Amino acid sequence: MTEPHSAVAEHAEHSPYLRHHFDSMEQQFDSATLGMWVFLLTEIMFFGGMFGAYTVYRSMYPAAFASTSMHMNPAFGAANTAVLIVSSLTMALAVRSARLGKQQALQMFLVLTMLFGIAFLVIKGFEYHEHWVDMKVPLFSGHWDYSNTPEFPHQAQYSHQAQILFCFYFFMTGFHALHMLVGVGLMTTILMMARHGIFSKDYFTPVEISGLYWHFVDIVWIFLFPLLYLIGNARKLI
Amino acid sequence: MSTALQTPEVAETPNYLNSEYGWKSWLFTKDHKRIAVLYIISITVMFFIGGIFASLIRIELLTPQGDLVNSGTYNKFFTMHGIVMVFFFLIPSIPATLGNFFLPMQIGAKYLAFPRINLLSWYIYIAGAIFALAAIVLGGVDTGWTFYTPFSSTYSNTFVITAAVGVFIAGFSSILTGLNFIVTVHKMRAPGMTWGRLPLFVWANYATSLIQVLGTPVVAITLALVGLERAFHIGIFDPAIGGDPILFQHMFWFYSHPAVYIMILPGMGVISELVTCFSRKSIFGYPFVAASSLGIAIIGFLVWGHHMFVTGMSMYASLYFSLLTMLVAVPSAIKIFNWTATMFRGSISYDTPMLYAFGFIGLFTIGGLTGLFLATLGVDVHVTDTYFVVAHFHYVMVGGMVLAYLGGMHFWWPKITGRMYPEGWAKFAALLVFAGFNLTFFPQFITGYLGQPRRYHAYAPEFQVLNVMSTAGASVLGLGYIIPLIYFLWSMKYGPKAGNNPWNAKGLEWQTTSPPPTFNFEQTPIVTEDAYAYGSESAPEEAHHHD
Amino acid sequence: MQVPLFPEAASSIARQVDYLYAYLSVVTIVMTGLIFAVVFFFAVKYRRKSENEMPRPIHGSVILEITWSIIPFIVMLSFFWWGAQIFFANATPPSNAMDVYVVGKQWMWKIQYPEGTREINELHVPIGRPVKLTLASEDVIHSFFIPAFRIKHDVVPGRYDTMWFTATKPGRYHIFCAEYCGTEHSGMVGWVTVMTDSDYENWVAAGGTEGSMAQQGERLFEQYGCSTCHQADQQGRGPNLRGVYGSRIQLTDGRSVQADDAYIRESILNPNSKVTAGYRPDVMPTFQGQISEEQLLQMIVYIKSLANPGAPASTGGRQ
Amino acid sequence: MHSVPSVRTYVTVWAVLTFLTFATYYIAQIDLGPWNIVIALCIAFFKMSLVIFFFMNLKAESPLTKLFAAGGFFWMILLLGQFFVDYISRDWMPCGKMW
Repeated sequence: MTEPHSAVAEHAEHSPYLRHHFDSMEQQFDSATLGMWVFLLTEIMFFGGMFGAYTVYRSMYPAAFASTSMHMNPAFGAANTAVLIVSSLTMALAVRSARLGKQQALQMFLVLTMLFGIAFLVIKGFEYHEHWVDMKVPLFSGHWDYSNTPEFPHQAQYSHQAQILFCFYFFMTGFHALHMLVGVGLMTTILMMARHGIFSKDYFTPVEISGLYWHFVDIVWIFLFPLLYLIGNARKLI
Repeated sequence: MSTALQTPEVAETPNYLNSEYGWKSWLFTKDHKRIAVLYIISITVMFFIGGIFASLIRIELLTPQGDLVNSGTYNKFFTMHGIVMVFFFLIPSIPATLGNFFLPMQIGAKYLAFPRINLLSWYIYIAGAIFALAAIVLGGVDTGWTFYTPFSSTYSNTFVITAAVGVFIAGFSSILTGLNFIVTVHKMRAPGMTWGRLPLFVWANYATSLIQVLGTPVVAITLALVGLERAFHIGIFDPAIGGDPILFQHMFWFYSHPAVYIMILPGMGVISELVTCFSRKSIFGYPFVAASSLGIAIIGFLVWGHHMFVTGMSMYASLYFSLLTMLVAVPSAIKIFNWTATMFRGSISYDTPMLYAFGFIGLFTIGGLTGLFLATLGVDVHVTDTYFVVAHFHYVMVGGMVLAYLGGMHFWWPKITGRMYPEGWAKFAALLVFAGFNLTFFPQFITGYLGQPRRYHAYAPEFQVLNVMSTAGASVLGLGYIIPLIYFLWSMKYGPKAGNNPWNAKGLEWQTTSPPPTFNFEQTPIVTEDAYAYGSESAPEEAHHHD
Repeated sequence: MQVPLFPEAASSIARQVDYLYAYLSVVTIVMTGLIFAVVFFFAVKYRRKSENEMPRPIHGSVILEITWSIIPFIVMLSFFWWGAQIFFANATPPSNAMDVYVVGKQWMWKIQYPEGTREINELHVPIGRPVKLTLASEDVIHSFFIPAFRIKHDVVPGRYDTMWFTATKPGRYHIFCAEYCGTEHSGMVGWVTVMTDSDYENWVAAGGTEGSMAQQGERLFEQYGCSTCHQADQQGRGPNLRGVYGSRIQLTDGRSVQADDAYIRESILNPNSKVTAGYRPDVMPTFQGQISEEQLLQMIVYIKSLANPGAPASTGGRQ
Repeated sequence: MHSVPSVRTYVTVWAVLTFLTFATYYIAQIDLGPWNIVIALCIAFFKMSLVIFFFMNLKAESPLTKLFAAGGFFWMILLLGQFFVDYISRDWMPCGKMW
C-alpha cells in the first residue's frame, strides 16, 4: 500500500527512473518483482503442461522409456547441470553487486553468466549433433531409424513408444534452450545498460528481473536432468 | 475510424481523447484508456467476422439436406465461427476493453502497472488476429475450435497450423492483460481502497486474471504440440504412433473450461455494477459476491472432465468431475440470488444497461441450470455433442457474456466518449436482442434432446421446423447487434453531451470528468466509504473530490 | 409436418434417463420461473418514483447466503447421485449379452456379427436381449450415438470401447456419429432395426455367406503364420492360445493382466509390451499396419472360440 | 532495501547444488526400483527450493510474492494430479453398483 503523499513533494526527491504512475521507487520495485513472479507462474504452467504429458506417457510406457533412455548420455546432462548452476551463482553475485552499486563487479559477473550460458548451449549443440548422427531425431520423418534401436531390433510399434520419449526430450530441452537464448539476449541488454551506468544502488530493477528469469530457467533444467537422463535405473555409464 | 473520435468540440477540458492527435498518438500510446478504445475497435471487427460465419451456418441449416454449401465449407464455417468468437471476442472482450479502461480508474490509479506491456498485449492480439484471418483467407480450417486430435494433427488437410499459431499468439495477449491486472490491483490501489472496498467489477477482473495467468500457458503448449506433431509427423497425440488422443483432450480442456469462466466472470462484474447503480442500493452480501468470483476461478480448474464423460475416460474420473461440477455451480447461484436480493426495496430505473442486466440474470440462470444437465452423468451421455450443448453454451456466452458486454458498453459509454447514446433506440435494440436470442437458441434445447448432433451439415428431416425457428431468431438477433453499432457511431458525433455522472453512480470512475483526463484524476482520490454506498449515512450529495 | 418434441424411448435405460431429464427440467423451470417472477416483481414494485429517491441500504444477511448455498448444493447432489446410478448401471454389460463388433471408419459404420454377416451403417438387434457393442476406429475419433436408446460412446482409435443396450420397442431408429470426424461427419449416419425374435432368427439365417467370424479369424490365423509359433500342442515358440481368452496372464516383469480383447489386440500390434512369463521378447514381429481393425476383431473372436469348452482354464498356454 | 546476503552464503549454496547434482547422478546408478524416481525428484525439489530462497532471495520478498511462487508450483501439481485421476482409475472395473 502506498503511503499518502502530497502532490507537490512528489516531484522533488525521486530518481530519474521512477515511472510517473508510481508513487515511490519501492512501489515500482515491488510491482516489478511481483509482475516477474506472476510471469514465472505462467512459465511454470507452460513447462508444467509438458511435464504433465511426459509423466502420463512415462506411466503408460515405463519399459519403452527406460530402455530408450540408454541413448541419452547422462555425462552431457550432468555437465550441463553443473554449468547452469555456476551461471546461476554468477547471476546471483551480479544481482548482489548491482544492489551494492559495484558497477565493475556487476559487469564482470554478467559476462561470466553469459559465458556459462553459451557454454551450456554449446554442450547442448554437441548432444543434439550426437543424436542426429545416431539417427535418433524423430522430428524429421524418415530420420528416426527404426532398425538401429538395439534393444528392440524389429519392433516398429515398440519404437513408436520410444520416439515419444525423444519427442519430449527434444521439445523440453528445445524450449529450454530457446529460453536460454532469450536469457542470453536479456543479459546483453542488461550489460549494455550497465555499461551506460544506468544502474545504481537504488535503481537495479532490470538486473533483479533478469536474475529471476535466469534462475527460473536453471530450475527448469534441474527438473529436466533427472527426468530425461536418469530414467533407466541401474544403468552402466556410457 | 479513429479520426471520428477526436471531434474538437466534444469537451474543452483536456482529456485523454484531445490531449494529443495523429495515428502515432494512438498506435504508440501508453494510456490504458486509449488501448481500451483500440481493443474496442478490434473486438468489434472480430465480433462481426464471427457473426458473419454464424449467419452463414444458420442459413445453411434452414434445410435438412444442406444445400447452401458443401460439407467441407460448412465445417470451415463453424470452425472459424468458433475460433474467432472464442479466442478473439469472448476471451479478450470485457477484460481488455472495459477492464483496461475502468479497472485503474475504479481503484483510483493513474495508470496500469506496466503500460508498455499493455500496449504489447494489443499488438500481440492483432498479430494473433492476423494469423487467424490469414487462416480464413487462405482456405479456412475445419477441425472445430477444439482442434481434437488425431483429426487435427494427421487427417485434416486445412490450415490448422496457421490457426493454431494465431490462437497460440492471442493466448499471450490474454496472459499479459491478466498479469497487468494482478499487479495493478495488488500494488496501485488509491489510499483507503482496501480489498473490502474494491468494486465488484475489479474483483471479477482480478479473478479472471488469475485464470488467464494460470490456464492460458497450458493451451499454448498443447497447441504447440499439435502444431509440431502436424509439421513433423510425430506421434504425441496420434494413436497410430503410440500417442493418446484422450491426453490431448485432458490438456485442452484443462484450459478451455476455465476459459469459459474467463469469458463469464468479467460479465458478472459488469452486472454487479449495473444492478447496484440502477437500483441505487449497495450490493446484497458484498463479501459473498466477491468471494464467489474467486471461488469460480479456483474450482473452475477442477471440473474440466465433464467435457469427456463419453470419451472412454474412466468411470471414477467421471464421478470425480461430475461431483466437482456440481460444486462450481454454487458460486454462480450465489451471485444470481445476491443480484436479485439487491433489487429488493431498491429504486429501480429501466435504463438500457438495466434492461441488459435483467436479460443477463434471466438467461444466465437458464444457461447455468442447463449446465447441470450436462454435469449429470446419466443425462450427459445422451445430450453431449448434441445441440443441447450448443444451446447451453450459447445461453451462457451470448445470453450472459454478450448481454453483459452490451450493458457495460451502454453504462460506460458516456464516460468513454463524453456522449450519451439514444435511449429509445437502445431500449428497442435490447428487446430485439433478447427476443431474437431466445427464438434462436431455445429450440436448440429441444432438437438437442431429440438427438440432433452438433456440427452437422445435413440433419434428419424431422428437426427442420425447429432449425427454421432458430434461423429466424438468428436474423432478429443479428439485427439487434447491428443497431447498437450504428447508434454508438452516431452518438460519438451527434449524441447529447453527457455530464460527469449521468447515472449518479458511486464508483471512483464517475468522480472524474468524462471523458476522463489522461491521468484519470487531478489528485489521487482518498477512499472513505464502501464500494456502493448509495444512501449511506454520509450526506447524500457528498462533494465530488475529497481533499 | 408434425414437430417431434420428445425422442422415442426404445431401450431399457431410456425410461430412466427421461425421468431424470424431467426431474432436471422441473427444477430448471421452477428456478428460472422463480427468478423471473421475483425480478419482475421487484422491478415493478420498487421502480424509481422520483429522481432523487434514495432507498435505505441493506448490506446482506449471512443466514440467507448460507441457505441459498447449501440448498442448491443438496439439490445438485441429488442430480449427481441419480445420474451416477444410471451411468454406472449402464457401464458394465451383462455377461449374457450378445456380441456385435462396430468399426468406425471415416464416414461409415462397419458392423460385424459373430455369425459372420457384415453390414454398413445398418444394425439389426433382437428385442429384449442385451446387446454388447465392441467399438473400434480405424482413423479418427468417432462417437456411436443412438438417440432412441439414450446411449453414446466415443470410438477412440488405438483402443476398444464397449457399450451395451437392451432394445425394448421394435422399429427403426437413427444412428448418428456424434464426435466431429471430418468432411462427411454428417453423412456418417445409419439405422438400427429392432426386430422381434422370430424376424431376427430368419434375418440371421439369411445372412452370413463367408462363414462365421471365428472361421474367418482362423483363416487369417493361418494366413499370417500365427500357427507356426502358436501351435495347438505345448512346445510352440509362442504361448498356446487354447483357453487363454479371459484368463489372467503372468507377464515377464511380474505383473498379471487379464487376457481380454484389448490385451490380445495390443499383443498383436505391439508384442513386446506385455510378454507372457517364460517367453523371450523381440521374437514375435509386429503386425502394426498390416492387419485392419475388422480382421483383428475376427482373429480375437477366433481366439475367443479357442477357449476350452468346459476344460478348466488352468492348463492354458502358460508354462 | 533488502538485506544483501554475503558472497560466502552464495558460494556455499552453489557448492551444495553441485554436490546434489552429482549425488543425483550416482544414486541413479543404484537400482532401487520405483524409489529411484522418488529420490531423484526429492533432490531436484530440494535444489529448486535452494535456488528460490537464496539465489532469487524470495526469503526477503513480501508474503504476496511467496504466495504467487508457491501458487504456480501447486497449480502444476494440481494439473498433473488430475490427469492421473483418469489414468490411474482406467482399469478399475466398475462393479455395476457405485461402491
